Amino acid sequence: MTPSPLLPLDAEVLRVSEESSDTRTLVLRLRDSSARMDARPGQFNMVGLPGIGEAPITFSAIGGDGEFAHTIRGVGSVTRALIGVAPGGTVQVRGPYGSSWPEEELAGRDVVAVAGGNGIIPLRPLLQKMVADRRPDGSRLLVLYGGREPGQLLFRRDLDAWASAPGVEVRLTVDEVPDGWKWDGPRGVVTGLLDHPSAGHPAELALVCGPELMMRFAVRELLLRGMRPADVFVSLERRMKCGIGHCGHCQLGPNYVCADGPVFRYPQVKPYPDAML
Amino acid sequence: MPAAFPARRLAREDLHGLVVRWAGAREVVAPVREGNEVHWRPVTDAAQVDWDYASTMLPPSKVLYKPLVDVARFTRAGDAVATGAVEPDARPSLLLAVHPCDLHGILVLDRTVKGRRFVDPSYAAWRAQTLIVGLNCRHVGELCFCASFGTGPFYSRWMDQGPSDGCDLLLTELEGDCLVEVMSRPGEELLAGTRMTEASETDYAERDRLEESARSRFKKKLEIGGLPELLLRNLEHPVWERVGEGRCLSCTNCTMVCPTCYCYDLQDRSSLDLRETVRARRWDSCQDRNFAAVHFGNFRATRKARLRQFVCHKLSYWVGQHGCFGCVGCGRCIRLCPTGIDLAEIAGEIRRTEKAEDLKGKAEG
Amino acid sequence: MPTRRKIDVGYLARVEGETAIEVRVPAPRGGETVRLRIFEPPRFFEGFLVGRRYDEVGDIVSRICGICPVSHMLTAIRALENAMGIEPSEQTRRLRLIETTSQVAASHLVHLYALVMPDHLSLAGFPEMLPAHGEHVARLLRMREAVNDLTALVGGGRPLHPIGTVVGGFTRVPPAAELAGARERLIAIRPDARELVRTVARFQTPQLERDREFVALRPAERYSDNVGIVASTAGLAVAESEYRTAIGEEQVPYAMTKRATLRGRGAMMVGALARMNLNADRLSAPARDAAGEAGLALPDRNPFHNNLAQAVEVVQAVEDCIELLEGLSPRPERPAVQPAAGEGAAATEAPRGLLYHSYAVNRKGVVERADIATPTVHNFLSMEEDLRALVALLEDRPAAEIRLACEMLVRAYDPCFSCSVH
Amino acid sequence: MKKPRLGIFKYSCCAGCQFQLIFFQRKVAELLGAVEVVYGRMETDAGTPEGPFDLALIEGTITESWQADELKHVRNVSGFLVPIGSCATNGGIPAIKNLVNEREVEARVYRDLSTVHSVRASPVDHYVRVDAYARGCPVGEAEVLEVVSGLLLGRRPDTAAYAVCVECKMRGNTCVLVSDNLPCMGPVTNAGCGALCPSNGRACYACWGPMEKPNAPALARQFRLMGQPPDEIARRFSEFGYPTHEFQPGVELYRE
Ligand SMILES: Cc1cc2nc3c(=O)[nH]c(=O)nc-3n(C[C@H](O)[C@H](O)[C@H](O)COP(=O)(O)OP(=O)(O)OC[C@H]3O[C@@H](n4cnc5c(N)ncnc54)[C@H](O)[C@@H]3O)c2cc1C
Ligand code: SF4
Ligand code: SF4
Ligand code: SF4
Repeated sequence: MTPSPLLPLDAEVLRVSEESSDTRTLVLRLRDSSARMDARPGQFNMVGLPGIGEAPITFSAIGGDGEFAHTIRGVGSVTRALIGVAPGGTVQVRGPYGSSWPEEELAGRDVVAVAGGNGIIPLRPLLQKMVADRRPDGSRLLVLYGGREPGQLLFRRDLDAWASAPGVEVRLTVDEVPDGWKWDGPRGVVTGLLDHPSAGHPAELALVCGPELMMRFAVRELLLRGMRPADVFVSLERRMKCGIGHCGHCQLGPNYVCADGPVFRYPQVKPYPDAML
Repeated sequence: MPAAFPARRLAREDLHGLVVRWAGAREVVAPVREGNEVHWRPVTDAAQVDWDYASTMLPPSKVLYKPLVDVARFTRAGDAVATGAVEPDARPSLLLAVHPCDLHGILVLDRTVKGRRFVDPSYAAWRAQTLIVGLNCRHVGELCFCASFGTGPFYSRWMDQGPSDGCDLLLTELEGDCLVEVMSRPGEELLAGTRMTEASETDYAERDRLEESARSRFKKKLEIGGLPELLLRNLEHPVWERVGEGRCLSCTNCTMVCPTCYCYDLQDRSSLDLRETVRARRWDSCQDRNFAAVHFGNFRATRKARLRQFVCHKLSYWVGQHGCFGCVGCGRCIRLCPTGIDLAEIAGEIRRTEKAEDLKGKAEG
Repeated sequence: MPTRRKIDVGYLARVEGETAIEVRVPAPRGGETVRLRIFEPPRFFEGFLVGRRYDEVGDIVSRICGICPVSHMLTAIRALENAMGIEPSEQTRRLRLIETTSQVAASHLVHLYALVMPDHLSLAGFPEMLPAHGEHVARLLRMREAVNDLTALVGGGRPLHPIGTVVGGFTRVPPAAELAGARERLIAIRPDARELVRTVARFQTPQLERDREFVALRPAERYSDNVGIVASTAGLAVAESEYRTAIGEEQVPYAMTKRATLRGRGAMMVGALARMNLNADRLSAPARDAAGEAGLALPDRNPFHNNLAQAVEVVQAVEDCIELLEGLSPRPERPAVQPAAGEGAAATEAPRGLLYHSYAVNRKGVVERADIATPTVHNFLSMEEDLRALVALLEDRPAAEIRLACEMLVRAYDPCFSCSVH
Repeated sequence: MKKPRLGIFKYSCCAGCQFQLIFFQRKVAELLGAVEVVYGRMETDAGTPEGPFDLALIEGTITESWQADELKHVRNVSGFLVPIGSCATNGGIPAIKNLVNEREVEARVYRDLSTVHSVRASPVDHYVRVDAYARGCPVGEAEVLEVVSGLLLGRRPDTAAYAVCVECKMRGNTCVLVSDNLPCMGPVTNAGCGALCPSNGRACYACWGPMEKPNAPALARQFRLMGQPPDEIARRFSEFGYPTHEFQPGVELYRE
């Protein structure tokens, strides 16, 4: 008999940290020590709770020691329940699923990562790795990240650390600054950062993730600056029930976002309707 | 390639005897007329079978791809939750008198939920436990256009994709008798112990004549050459808006009755003491309003977008996705659409517009 | 000399619908000691049925009442059939009788267990019964499963607002095997029904003998049927088409329910006790046995004993259905209806008693006039008179006791205020 | 775990939904065991309508202004408020009267109208925010269980939000609209009943009320093509859910 691909595994919540008012990071480890969670940056798990359901959640950290993390924004039934689980508790995971960022293509190339809002989450493990590798080839990494307001920018400690690494530049922007917050950085949408003088060099490879409308403008801007469409990668969000290319919810043209994506080369998704890209 | 098993000629009465025998060993499911409709229902003898049916309401592929299937069980005891698998409830069955379009429907469904990296356990189990007896089709319905795809009216390989295990036996009704082509070893076993004569050249000739005659009776046609690209070029054609908003009810009947549609939803149901939870998959449809909704919006909030998804998936995207069309030309989505929306007609309209524009372009240029 | 007292129940619990009981002792000048202030909001069925077509009426009037929907549905359907000159088949009549009889049992069950029994267990309500009186609850659930499933099986799809019961017959008849299965399950609950009678017989109730006319249908032969003569213990006997010559109704200023009276004679009581007083000769042996064992001596004039009569009727209903289901193997029949202009009336026995519907339709079968009188409309005056008698009987007792007794008396009637203010 | 405090409120209706809760549905004991019935006049003498409630279930249409006032109060003292049944979710049968002049309807029933204070019949969400809908006429068993278990689990109830046709196909019924030419309301009606009517050989009459954003005019036009007279089409769209903007276009199209 075929084993069911929809059966989840139990994962223990080791630590929980608050990232913003509605977003928390859960550091997890599979309870079954013989099982492995070998994920690549950009991939995702179906994370869930019995009785509540499952949601696709990307990896925000992938440790070599069997620990992995999911950073989750509570927007609905499943995500709100997940961020309510305390350390010691259990969540259920299936995965890893989907495509990953093009790690093999990064070597020796200048990379720009453009993230909006929670779109920084799937980029984090990759950026972590790229910074740790210190880009020995001298290539540059530019991280552009925008959020609605300063309190919504995730992973500020990481961003600060990355900014001080050689060959890495991090630029942040917010739409608005509520009373009581200090902010000397630029304001406005993240695509505005592409206009910034220090972002002036043409990147060779772009990694884009965020709300789809933001991605649309970012991709346009990058192409206007002369990037080849095939060098632009986007990570898409769609409704997903199974995560394994069966339930059909995530389909975009001939693509299953869960199986062929979520990370796509831009030309793979460009021709199809019902996307904001 | 020579057939692995010889074809036979079988008298009608002997076929009836076979059905009774098969029904003794496994559940035989066949087209049965109920009022104005034909349904797949268990039968115990051949007289219950509607051998002359044109089409059934649900396709036989959806006898195998069940509407509601439990996929996991969770049992809570204190803080601990035990996760349990659900064994598929498949039993030995036999689908009898399946028309070629529907045989292809099963083959297409195989590709989507069985032939990929992950396998749907329930479908795979039913598929494995079910023998299939095909029936070449002599009843060309008003809305049938399988000939356009090569998926009917008689069964043969299609776009290099049809493996020979589309069915185990293939029947053709000849004058009085029946030609039985044996497609597999289980098929051969189904015939064991039956008095039959080996089929002759004349039998084959008669079969070919019947096929020709059926083929010539199709009224409905869909030109498939360049179809996937044609639709991609016309994603903003006015037909989507006109038909989608004007006639589509979002009732999802088109997808529910389509032999190749596979979409499902997952839902958790818990007992009131919260001890037991069952997670089940349930047929879902791209025509449903909430199908493509996420927390920041709905990718297909309009009927126009949803209708376009259905038609373009079947006639365009599917080719890139699974290497074949998602439509086998059975005509069900047209017949069972309460307002008669016709995907072939939509494609035809788009082609006509392009041709007219081409002509206009040529005349002007 | 009793002091001036005001004993009100603001919103009577554990009855169907919304009503208040106002007790003034002695009576205010120009008023009465007791009034049933029925504040259930009117829905105007008789008003908006005008303009609806005959094939919707059953589904619409079913929503007059959530506990006797089948009665409303079938009474309306029969009235429309009378209006349009349609004769249902013998098979349809038999199936309909099973449908109403199973619903009578269901209605009595929910009333006796959920609405009445808590009073006798000194509990506030039905949810409170669950932990301590699991045995009663289990018996209720067993019985209701068998009778509700039967109503659904015959009526179509669900016991509450079934969907297969239409003018002319049924959209689908149940397979013989399922009917046989339902019969087996009724046989299995016979002991439960009998035990219910014993339980109700133990209820302590005031001795309130009331000399009053009881009205019920007198069927041609059975204890109960969907057709019969409107009869009374004082010799009334009119055909359903003549109902309005015998019974009138009037609006009262303090209640949305209209109050029916026997023309020239005054109050009447309808319901289980009335049926039993009139048709005791037709009871089945097990029902007669149960009544005897419970000490129900017929005719009985204590309105509180309506509950005991209901319990005995559960036994009767189970026996009736078992008999009606015996060997039943309905053939498929599709109702074919040709609308025609006309007027028609029908009276049936709902669980709570006599129910009357009458319609005038035009040639397209569209309703032009509707007239509906429910059991609680018939009982309204009787309830008030009984309450007055009860208050007089208990005059010297503490207010709390009088209040509880009044509540219990109203509950004994099993009034349905939603129904009555249709 | 503390049991959620439940309040049950009845407005203009047949009380069938409450009977569903305490009598007809198969999980009566489980349901009453999972909650504390703090207020419910048909169930118990105890308790007051003052609340607070974790869950308030509302049955009935709002047809008098005191009901709207009380409803607003209930909203204020309740965590979750869920209308149960067609009367409360879409106006149901009592809302048929909205089609006709109010006084005219009333005068057909009562001679003295001085004690009648009826207003336009409206569903609960016309007056207050609701957290979910438990549809049906009577309210569906599965709907009730899903609303309560969803609340216990702290998630939004996952009740059916699609056309009756989905369930009809899942049951493998003959489509009475297509095959038998009956004016079936299934394509515009919210599922949950399990396609009861088509399963029993009749056309759905929309007792569960409209689904979200149905294409009522398209179905009404189809009925016309199928030979239904205009007044009959208007009636079909006004039996359940006339006050809703979902079904009004179906009525307006063919109302003389
Ligand atoms: C590949 C991928 C990776 C992702 N990674 C992450 C990640 O790392 N972190 C993260 O936080 N998110 C991530 N997401 C997004 C995340 O999956 C969604 O936020 C999540 O699925 C929402 O599920 P839910 O059950 O919490 O919300 P739902 O309950 O489904 O609700 C979502 C929203 O829709 C509304 N809604 C849904 N259904 C209804 C209805 N019937 N009626 C009314 N309103 C309704 C809700 O109110 C809410 O606003 C990812 C998505 C994808 C596809
Ligand atoms: S069957 Fe017809 S009306 Fe229904 S969703 Fe499909 S195309 Fe639309
Ligand atoms: S019978 Fe009605 S509910 Fe069923 S599929 Fe046809 S139109 Fe839809
Ligand atoms: S099919 Fe329609 S009318 Fe019939 S029960 Fe279901 S929702 Fe009600």
